[in-house]
Amino acid sequence: MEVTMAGALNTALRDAMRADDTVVVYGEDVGRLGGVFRITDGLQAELGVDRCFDTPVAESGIVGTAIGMAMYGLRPVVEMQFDGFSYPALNQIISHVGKYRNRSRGRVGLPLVIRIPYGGGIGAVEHHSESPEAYYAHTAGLTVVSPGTPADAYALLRASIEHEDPVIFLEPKRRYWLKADLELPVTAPPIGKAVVRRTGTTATVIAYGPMVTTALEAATRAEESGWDLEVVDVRTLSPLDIDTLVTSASKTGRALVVHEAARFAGYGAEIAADVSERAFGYLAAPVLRVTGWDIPYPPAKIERHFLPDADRILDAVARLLEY
Amino acid sequence: MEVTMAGALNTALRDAMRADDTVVVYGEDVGRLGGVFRITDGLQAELGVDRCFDTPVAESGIVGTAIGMAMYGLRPVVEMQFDGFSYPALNQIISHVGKYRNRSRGRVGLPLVIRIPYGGGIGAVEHHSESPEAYYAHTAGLTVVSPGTPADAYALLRASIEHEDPVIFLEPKRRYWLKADLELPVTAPPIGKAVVRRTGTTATVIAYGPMVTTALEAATRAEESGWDLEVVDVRTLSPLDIDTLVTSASKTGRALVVHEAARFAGYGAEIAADVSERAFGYLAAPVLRVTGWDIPYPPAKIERHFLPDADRILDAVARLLEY
Amino acid sequence: MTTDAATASSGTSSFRGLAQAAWQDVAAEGALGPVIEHPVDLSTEQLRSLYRLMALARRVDRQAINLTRQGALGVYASSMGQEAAQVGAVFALEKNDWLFPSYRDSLGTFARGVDIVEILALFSGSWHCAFDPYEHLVAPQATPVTTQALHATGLAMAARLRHDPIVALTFFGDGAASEGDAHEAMNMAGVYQAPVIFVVQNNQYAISVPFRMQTHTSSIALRAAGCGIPGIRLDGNDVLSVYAAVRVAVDRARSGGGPTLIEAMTFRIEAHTTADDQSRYRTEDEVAEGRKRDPLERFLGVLREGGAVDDAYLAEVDAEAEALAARMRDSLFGAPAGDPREMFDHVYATLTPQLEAQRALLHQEMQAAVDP
Amino acid sequence: MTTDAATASSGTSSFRGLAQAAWQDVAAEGALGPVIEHPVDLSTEQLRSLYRLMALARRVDRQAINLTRQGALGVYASSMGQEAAQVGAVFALEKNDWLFPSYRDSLGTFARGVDIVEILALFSGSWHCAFDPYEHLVAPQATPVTTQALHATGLAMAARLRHDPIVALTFFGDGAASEGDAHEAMNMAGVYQAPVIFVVQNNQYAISVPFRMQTHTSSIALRAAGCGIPGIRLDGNDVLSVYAAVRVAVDRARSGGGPTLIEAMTFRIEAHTTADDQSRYRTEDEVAEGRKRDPLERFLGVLREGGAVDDAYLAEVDAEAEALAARMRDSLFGAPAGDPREMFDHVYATLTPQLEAQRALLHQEMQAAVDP
Ligand SMILES: Cc1ncc(C[n+]2csc(CCOP(=O)(O)OP(=O)(O)O)c2C)c(N)n1
Ligand SMILES: Cc1ncc(C[n+]2csc(CCOP(=O)(O)OP(=O)(O)O)c2C)c(N)n1
Ligand SMILES: [Mg+2]
Ligand SMILES: [Mg+2]
Repeated sequence: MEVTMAGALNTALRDAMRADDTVVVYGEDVGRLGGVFRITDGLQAELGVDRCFDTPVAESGIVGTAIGMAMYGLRPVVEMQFDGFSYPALNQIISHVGKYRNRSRGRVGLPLVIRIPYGGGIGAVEHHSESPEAYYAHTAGLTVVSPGTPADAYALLRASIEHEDPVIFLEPKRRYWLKADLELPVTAPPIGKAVVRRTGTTATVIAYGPMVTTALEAATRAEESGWDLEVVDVRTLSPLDIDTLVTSASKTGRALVVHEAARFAGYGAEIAADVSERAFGYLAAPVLRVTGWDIPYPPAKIERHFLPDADRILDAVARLLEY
Repeated sequence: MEVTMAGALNTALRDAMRADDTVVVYGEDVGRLGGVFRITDGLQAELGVDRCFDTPVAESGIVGTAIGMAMYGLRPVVEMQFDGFSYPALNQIISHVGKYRNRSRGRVGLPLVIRIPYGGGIGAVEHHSESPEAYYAHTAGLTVVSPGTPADAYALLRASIEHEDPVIFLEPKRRYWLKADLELPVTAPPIGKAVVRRTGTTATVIAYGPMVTTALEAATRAEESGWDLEVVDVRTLSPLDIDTLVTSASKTGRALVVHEAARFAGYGAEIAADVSERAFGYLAAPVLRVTGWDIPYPPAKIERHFLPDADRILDAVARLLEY
Repeated sequence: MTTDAATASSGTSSFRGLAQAAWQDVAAEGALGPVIEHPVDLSTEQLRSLYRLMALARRVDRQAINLTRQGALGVYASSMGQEAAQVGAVFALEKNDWLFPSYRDSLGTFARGVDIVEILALFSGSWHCAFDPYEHLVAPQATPVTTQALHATGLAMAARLRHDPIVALTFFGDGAASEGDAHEAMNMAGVYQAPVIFVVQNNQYAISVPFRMQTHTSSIALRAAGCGIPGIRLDGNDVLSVYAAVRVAVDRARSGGGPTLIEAMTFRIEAHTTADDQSRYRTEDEVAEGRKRDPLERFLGVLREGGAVDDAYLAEVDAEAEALAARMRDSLFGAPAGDPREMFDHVYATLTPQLEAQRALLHQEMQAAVDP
Repeated sequence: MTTDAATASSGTSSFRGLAQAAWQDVAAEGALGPVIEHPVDLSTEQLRSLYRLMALARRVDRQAINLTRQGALGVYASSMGQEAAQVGAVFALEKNDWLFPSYRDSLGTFARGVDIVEILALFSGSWHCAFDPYEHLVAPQATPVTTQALHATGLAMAARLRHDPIVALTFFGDGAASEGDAHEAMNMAGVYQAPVIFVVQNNQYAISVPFRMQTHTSSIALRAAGCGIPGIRLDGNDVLSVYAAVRVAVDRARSGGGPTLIEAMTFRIEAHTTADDQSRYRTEDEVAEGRKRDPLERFLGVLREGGAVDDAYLAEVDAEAEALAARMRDSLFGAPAGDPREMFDHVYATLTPQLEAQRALLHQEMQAAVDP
């Protein structure tokens, strides 16, 4: 049946809560309203206010209390209403969420999930279209996941909730309405595995989250130019499945990484740097980065000129082929 | 005369406050105590409590109020007591400090400086040895500076205070006692310029902040092995003077970047990725990264096994030469 | 070794010194005083302009909602029902004072004299903040809740350091008051006796979350005591009380008396934004109840009773309101997006080499788009 | 359009409805009640063990300072003068309750039963937290101030959700109370009626910053009213008052009555840490004054008066304290650093391929170091 990414996420939460009564969902407006994107729709009605509840407007408080809940033995799944509003929680995330297991010599793990709708393309006002993945990916102790398809949205969220370590779960909000023909529950490769979405020979396009769709679109259009692109979906930003990326890049000899976030010191730099190092000698061209510009996210009316699209990807492929 | 980096910073603040009465210094314990590292020692006594004052323990409050002060027309220079305690201010820094000029269509610039003693090697407890530069460097709108020498400490801090845009000023705390023979005031290349500290031909070592000293030490030791290393001091992490780095790397054909911060999605990834792209064809080996491990900063007794040292750099040089 | 203490409490020592403790309890009830009446010293002229601003604000708000339905705006956060709180507070400011509004406070920003079309750029998506903050001394409307309270505090601290007799007023909501920044702002304002006024519009909701689930306290104004600053709680739908109380706070701040926290009890009549579906979390009856306390109707009633306005004046205001609404429609409909390349121009005071290069890339992309 | 309002206040409307405002003022004085006496129900046995813990804590603290001077510890944050606040509060907890201490609360952690040598690993730099938090239900001592208050609140929320009759107690300081997290924790605890007790040790200083410069309020306890939770202010150097008040709060929380904020007025006799030079910000006289209110001396005095202890018992405690001090010296002096490779082992539940590779690199470096 047809499932949207939003529907898959909602079902994943419901199934996880039914399967394990230690799973607790909370955040701003996730209860009665079902979340501003309705990802938690119906959970409070079905599982009760003790399992899914609203919070005051206090992100540090939401994440900080989730740490205590996880210490107690629950599996909190909290929502940051938008990417830009996860920043007030950064101190709790960097100073504690990522460090607690290590600090306590392995005795206190924190099985919690922080869900963050992220990225642009929905015509929102400032602070509602941020791509903060680099901040999280650079923070040791965190597991950072971002699904690019409805199936992965379900499978990876279920896996994240069952994960023994804290997961930053980045939901590509502009793809919430992306549809797929699925029967839920669906399984998928585990956290920590990248997946080749399309095999090809001309060049490797590495993407994640919202850009997976864009990369596949570019690959389809590339055929007109006689280019056969391989598309790799990163899925887990940290820990990164570098081997799958290097294997693909070594095979095609050309690779680029695409993301919405600003380029400078962005997540793509890690992929470009590590692939360049490990595939050195197999690369006919440098690893290129196709990204948003090094500026604050622009106003809605001009955001499409910020966001990487198939054209920008294909321009980069053309440059890859000039080497 | 002999000047320590701490002394140079203290003199820079004093000279800036004397030269411009809109410069205001505040933060936790910066007044009567003169700061836990004494960088603000004597400023309150000389310039008065209206020019240098203590704050409550509230980093978001310190940075948030600095924004308002800068809007008013002052030039606040605030101190985050330690790297790990700059995180509560991240929301104000990412959501406002970096975005205000752009948000207001260029009408409201924020000439403020956020001083952060950073990095390890001083035997401190947890949260006092963080290297957060990647978080700041990835944030558009910020200017990120880190001196590696007493002379730069003075000149770059003066330049940062005079800068029209907000500056994250990262002070390598383990080098506070690093000495140099100087007459203050001293001038130096402006913000945005990297500097070649040592010319060489074997390979390029790119460093900043605390690692500049370590890189130079490695270069000296490298002579024993007959290696002639070129050492480039980045000085300004953002905006980065990539040309100077690419020129050096293209010349030597081999380059590595060194920093204390964790490697994964760290600042070194940007340098490695961009140098790999721009110097492609001139590089005999991939750009290597010599960094801290991808773990939370370890306890004091074993921190030396985390921190990059001359040995780790020389191992990497040897690997560079194997290609 | 701690358990025995908790259990057996037998054989308590007979010696008084070993059987006695002492402490002070905090009695919240004690803190909130009775409702006290205060005189208002507005001339008929002023009362009329106060009404005029509220009436224009109401029309502007309705028009913004319509323009959103018609697609001229992407989204809009209505202040319907909060006109008294926003306009009344702003009315107490002097020309050189500063206002730090949030996304909710378009009407307060309008009352400050900022052009409504420029205000709505935030919601049309043409630019984050289109007006010049230095022209009317109004900061960009903040989206991350409560963050602006610290900016207002900082600006007020600066004014005090420079012996400049101005004040800063900031608006935030009952939900925003739960953020740590609210506490840090009020506490620092108290420490430095900064001339800043915190006006909390308690409109009973934070999107879908009702006030009683936002905090366990009966009044946000009580937080003033925790920071050692004056606190006031009032009917935010009574524009004269809002004006008069804010005026007291403004005068106190200006004369070196420091900050004040004012909780204005009001009600958000419309949905949180045009994108919100309030039927999911509150009944029409509840909203209907709220409408009954309409601050504009209420003020108009008193003005009529007091003979401060006549039909001629009201007709004048109506006409002005309609003209304003028409201008909004004309200016915001199909307003062209600005030049996308401008997105690079204000990141730094001077364009960096990186941004210059990226700007050129975007330029190429745009060229390629017109003639592929 | 706003200025005319501010200026000319002539010709005020004569109509009452247009010349009248009304509001409620917050009267901080009203909130803080009088000092009231309460009975304490401790048996002589319990009084003795309370004293014993305080006396041992005092010795442990002094020894830790010495060990720092001698280099066995890198730094230490002394609690000298705060034994009553820390030990008295912990004494009111049951076995299954949780404690969330800060770097300052080594003595409270010790009173909870955690081995002092393991506690001091934090300061010797052998590991961030060496003790098992689940053994005595004590969280690692938090270094970023106030962050632990939210962890305690979350754990208490979880206990309430699971109908588990336990409570969480967290300590933080007068400076820490200025952080936004303090407000978010107390407000959320109120909303969910979480069984958590916030014990603020107001020791008058945040490193060099005196309480009067930390906030403009006379009492942090007043913040309880702002979150709608019970608040208590007491003499933190009177161990019986600390114990009894915390006990009241613990019992209330355990029976579903929600959180309590307790401000324990005390004094930090030593410097902020062994690395701090307090002569830069306070006089010896001030510290001498503080010493006079020594909580241990004071309690001992009452115990003697009440005949609850005799010289034999005191000698016993002294001996135990000396033995403890000796064990600290023996265990902490030249304690070997652990295996550096362990730094990789607890980052994730299972070692990632990346970390395995990096662990191998470190292993090589260490091998090369022993035989280059
Ligand atoms: C820091 C932050 N967190 C979350 C949000 C998302 N958000 C927008 S409005 C809102 C509710 C705010 O309620 P309140 O403060 O009462 O203001 P109101 O909308 O009622 O005027 C929330 C949670 C935000 N804008 N900023
Ligand atoms: C978030 C954070 N900011 C700053 C610091 C640095 N710091 C350590 S102790 C301290 C003062 C805390 O004072 P208080 O809360 O009164 O506790 P006390 O030390 O007096 O027990 C500061 C500012 C910190 N540890 N955490
Ligand atoms: Mg509200
Ligand atoms: Mg203190």
